[in-house]
Amino acid sequence: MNFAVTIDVRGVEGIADPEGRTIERALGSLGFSGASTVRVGKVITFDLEADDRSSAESTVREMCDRLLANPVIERYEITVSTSS
Amino acid sequence: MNFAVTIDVRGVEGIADPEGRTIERALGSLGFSGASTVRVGKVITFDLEADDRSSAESTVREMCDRLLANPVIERYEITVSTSS
Amino acid sequence: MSVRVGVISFPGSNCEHDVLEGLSSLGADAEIIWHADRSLKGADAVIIPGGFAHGDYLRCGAIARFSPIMESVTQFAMAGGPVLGICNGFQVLTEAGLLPGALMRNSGLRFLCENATLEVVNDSSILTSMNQAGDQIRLPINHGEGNYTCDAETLARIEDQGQVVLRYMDNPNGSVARIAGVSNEMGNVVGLMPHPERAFDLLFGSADGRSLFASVLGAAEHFSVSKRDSADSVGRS
Amino acid sequence: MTILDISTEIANDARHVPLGLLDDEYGTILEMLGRVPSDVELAMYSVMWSEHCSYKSSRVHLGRLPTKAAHVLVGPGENAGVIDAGDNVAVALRIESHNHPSYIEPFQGAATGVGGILRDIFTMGARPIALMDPLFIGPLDDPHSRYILDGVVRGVGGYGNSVGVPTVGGQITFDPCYRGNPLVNVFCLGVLPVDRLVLGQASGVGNLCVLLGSRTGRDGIGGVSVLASAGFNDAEGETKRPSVQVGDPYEEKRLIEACLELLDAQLVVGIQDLGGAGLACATSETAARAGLGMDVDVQAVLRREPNMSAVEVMTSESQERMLAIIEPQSRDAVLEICKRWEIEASVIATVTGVDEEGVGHLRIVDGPNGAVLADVPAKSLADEAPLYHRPLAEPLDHRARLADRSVDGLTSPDYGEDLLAMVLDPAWIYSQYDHQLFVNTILGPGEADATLLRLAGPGVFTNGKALAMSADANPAWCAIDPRLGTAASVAESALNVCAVGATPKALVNCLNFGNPTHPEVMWQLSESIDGMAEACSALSIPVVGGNVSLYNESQGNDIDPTPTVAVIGLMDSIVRRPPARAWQSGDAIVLVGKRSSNVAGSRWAREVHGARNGALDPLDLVEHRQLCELISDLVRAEAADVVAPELVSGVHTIADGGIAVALAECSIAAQVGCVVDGLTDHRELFAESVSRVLLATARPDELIARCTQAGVLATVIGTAQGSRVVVSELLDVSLDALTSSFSDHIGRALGEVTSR
Ligand SMILES: Nc1ncnc2c1ncn2[C@@H]1O[C@H](COP(=O)(O)OP(=O)(O)O)[C@@H](O)[C@H]1O
Ligand SMILES: [Mg+2]
Repeated sequence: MNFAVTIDVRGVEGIADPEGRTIERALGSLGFSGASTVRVGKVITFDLEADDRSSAESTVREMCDRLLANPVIERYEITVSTSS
Repeated sequence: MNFAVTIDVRGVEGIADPEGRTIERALGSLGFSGASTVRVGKVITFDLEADDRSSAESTVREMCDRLLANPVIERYEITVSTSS
Repeated sequence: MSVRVGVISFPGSNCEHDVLEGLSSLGADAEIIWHADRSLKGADAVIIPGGFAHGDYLRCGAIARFSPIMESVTQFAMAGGPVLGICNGFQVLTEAGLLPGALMRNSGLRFLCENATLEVVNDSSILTSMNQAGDQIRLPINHGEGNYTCDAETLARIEDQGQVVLRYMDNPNGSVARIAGVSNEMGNVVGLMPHPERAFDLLFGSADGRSLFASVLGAAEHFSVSKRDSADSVGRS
Repeated sequence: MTILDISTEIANDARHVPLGLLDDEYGTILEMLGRVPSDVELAMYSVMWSEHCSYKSSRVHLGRLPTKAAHVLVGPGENAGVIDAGDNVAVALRIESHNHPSYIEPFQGAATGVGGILRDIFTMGARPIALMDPLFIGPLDDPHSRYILDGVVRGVGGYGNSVGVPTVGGQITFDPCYRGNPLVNVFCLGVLPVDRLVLGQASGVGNLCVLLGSRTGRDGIGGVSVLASAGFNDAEGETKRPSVQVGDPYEEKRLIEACLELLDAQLVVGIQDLGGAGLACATSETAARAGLGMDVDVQAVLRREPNMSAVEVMTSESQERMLAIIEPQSRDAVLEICKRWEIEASVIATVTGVDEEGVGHLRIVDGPNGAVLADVPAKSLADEAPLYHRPLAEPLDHRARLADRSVDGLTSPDYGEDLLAMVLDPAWIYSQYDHQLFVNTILGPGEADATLLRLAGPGVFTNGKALAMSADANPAWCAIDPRLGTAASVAESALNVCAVGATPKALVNCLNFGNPTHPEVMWQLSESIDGMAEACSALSIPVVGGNVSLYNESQGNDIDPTPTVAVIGLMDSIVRRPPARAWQSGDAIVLVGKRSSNVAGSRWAREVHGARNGALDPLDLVEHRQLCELISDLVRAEAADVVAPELVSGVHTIADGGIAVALAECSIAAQVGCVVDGLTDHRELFAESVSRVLLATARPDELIARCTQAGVLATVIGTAQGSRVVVSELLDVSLDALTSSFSDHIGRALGEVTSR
């Protein structure tokens, strides 16, 4: 079966996010008020061939742990859906 | 009202994504088979104070058009939800 | 009379002193202009130097293009004033819509600081008027996001109209059509990824940048004369 | 005063032990204060008395290093050493390690290492103009070591490039001993007009202390000691866990500009960077240096996160922060400059006087009229950490290993193959670093034995002076003989600086060693310092600063002793690029210096044969100095005089890899091969005895006469020519094969999988 995988990778809670802060300042000086706690993360998408959803999910989790996310400073969230 | 905003920024179709290609290769050599069309994007999240959802959405759209995405190389998708 | 050149500095810029030194060595009267100012102080040419304006956060040049000074730079460009963007300055100019295309991450995904050999494609731009088309020159490159890109239609158009100014001989960053520098339609705005100011003296490896800056100064002189003439004619009428 | 039962208090070890304080150390604190310390006090002692901040194991040895010379303006003890370069220009320099953070998170560890060393330089009033990054990593065939190298190089570049300070050199060593404990050392050099020099002193009672830069978060709390989860109850554990420090080069760039502007406007009395131990360190050190006290209001510290405790605020290691001491009337002007650079700033402390016993107190208060959370003598934190005379012991097998001459009998079936495996182009590393900013780089990384810069920076000019720098360490030599190995590393570094025509002026060191509770490690450290002292004295190079990194071990194995040294030198006038690592076809290749056939400690013995025994060649420092002066004179003449015909057309010092690698590197750089027939055997090809240089010349007779006149041995050993590197009877490889092995060495390995 073919699955569509989306992985959201974000900084762990409490870690500094200088890029987010800079964007927040820039939005402010462009006259957009009201935006706070801007944070920037990464999103990785791909198609995955797997036997079933649970094996797809466990494969993706392993990919994240070994390569796609850095547990020391990042956490990730996985979405696996059957491709249309 | 306070809204939680998520903006997914991805490369426009047809533009090379060398990072995605590199990840695809690395997954392959780590022994993960079956992943294809890997693409890497950016996700920007923040809290937004706005009168209502539709004004929140239009503000965010304007932020994207003016600053957060570059239409020459990127397209974006917005999710606005009421904060819990 | 020496021409005046404004060198724009954003928070995070870092090549402004190098550009200033190069210009001064050619006898220009050059001055650094802070991004939060609005006046170009009578400059006859504007250079946006390299560096990491606003930390290169979000996208290179994306935040800088909203600085107050950029309104004046845009007006100056519209009026035909010579504007040169080097490296980060090139990125700012594309983000500001003064030049076509965009600069993406190097195809090798690594920052690259090395010498590049370039071919002069168009020798009538404000940057290359003292060179001949086909000349090969050596300039340092120093960037992580110098991979020039644009859609097929734009590429055909800029090739057609002679807006490609410089090409890499070998393509270190994966740029479309090996493009290292482009100009706008009018030819008075030019952006390039390599650093001419780092090639001013053989002591540092190459002196090929001198003629490029000299060409910009020539354009500035020309612009300053035409400015004065039109001011005069306005005054007389 | 309450009666304090010290032994009962110590026995109740729930407080000091999790903070990494020993029972005796806690006892000293109790005695000193005559009472039980508060949480904030105890936390501050634990970080300030850590090995990292107090040098408690190494300080008794460091005093043996020579530190004085007429041109030394500031020696060890301040944030950076400073020397007078003439023309009213001074040079500030320092080197530091960021080893453990780089193992935990290579990118951020290396990035924040760069950020930290930059602050040490601009806190002296100097504009940083150059970085170097000596790296020591596990072997490239190990996926985790590849991951670390990749992350560290991206981290150094990511920070250095963006902050706008070029990384102009470094060094790379691969060895299995660094597999579980890589070393990331970072050197920085800055230039300043002599009268901008400032010190980290909080002088002037009533003066204000302004904290500038990033907000304070829970970054790297207790990073310098071992603050465990104690003090955090379980419910809070998740959110309060100290996090990895994240560097923000953009903040640092604005901080540099703002601080230099404050100094130029003479608005600052003293200034100090925040590094290890954060505010606890910056406040106590500046107060102690001035012999005064300080009242710090923790509430006034701007925070990134809510609900931070006073302990967290005082010990946080959030990056990109500086503490400026100013006169009260300068306050508005200071804040105005900060605003222009978009730097957040707040007044957090006031300088106070001394008590009736002449003691300045560091007091931490919770709000303007709030509770006093700490009140201790500032000097007790900054200067009165315990000093340890830790036991030393020469390893039992050391003498036997020196006496083992089995390396003399080693041979290989194909010396050409050995050479192909040994050549390695660090361009993969330095091409990811801006190494040209400020247009100062005359000889950059990979071009010569040392980096040669024009001595200038934005707003700082000299009369055509140039500055040379070289960072060197040879752990293989030091593993065999820490004393001689260290002396030889200093000698190599000095010779490198001379090989671009400069005269050595100062040295800074970064002493990376294993666990100091191992007597062998303390012996290595002590021997190494003696070797450094001998070489520096003999070569008249003052040590102006240093850093000690201990506990570099993994799974109980200490790293090889790795004393990194960086020597800088000056050249008075430069007109053209001096000859470097190259030659022209037809040139004679001259070996200058004593000949050697000793492969003990060589890369060849170690990498090809796994042999780690034998004794190094003795080092005659008087002869070495003669050689240094001769080479410097010869090269300087080439750089100074545009019209004179070239006598020397190529220079390369002989170090790791021996003559073999030196010949290969010159051939590759020139793309002209060589034919060498003046060597006795393969041992002479790979020996690494340090006092030797290869010169290329079109006029060998004249050159040899010059050497002989100077009392230095010189022999023609071959000719530059053709497209192969040929050493009679020993090897014959094509230049193409050599070039591709050289260029692809790291890149090919890094193309493979890296893995955490
Ligand atoms: N980690 C590094 N970062 C930057 N430059 C480096 C690094 N490692 C080596 N280099 C540069 O590469 C060149 C060769 O290094 P090395 O082989 O140690 O030289 P040598 O053996 O001649 O002392 C030097 O110019 C050095 O500065
Ligand atoms: Mg070396």
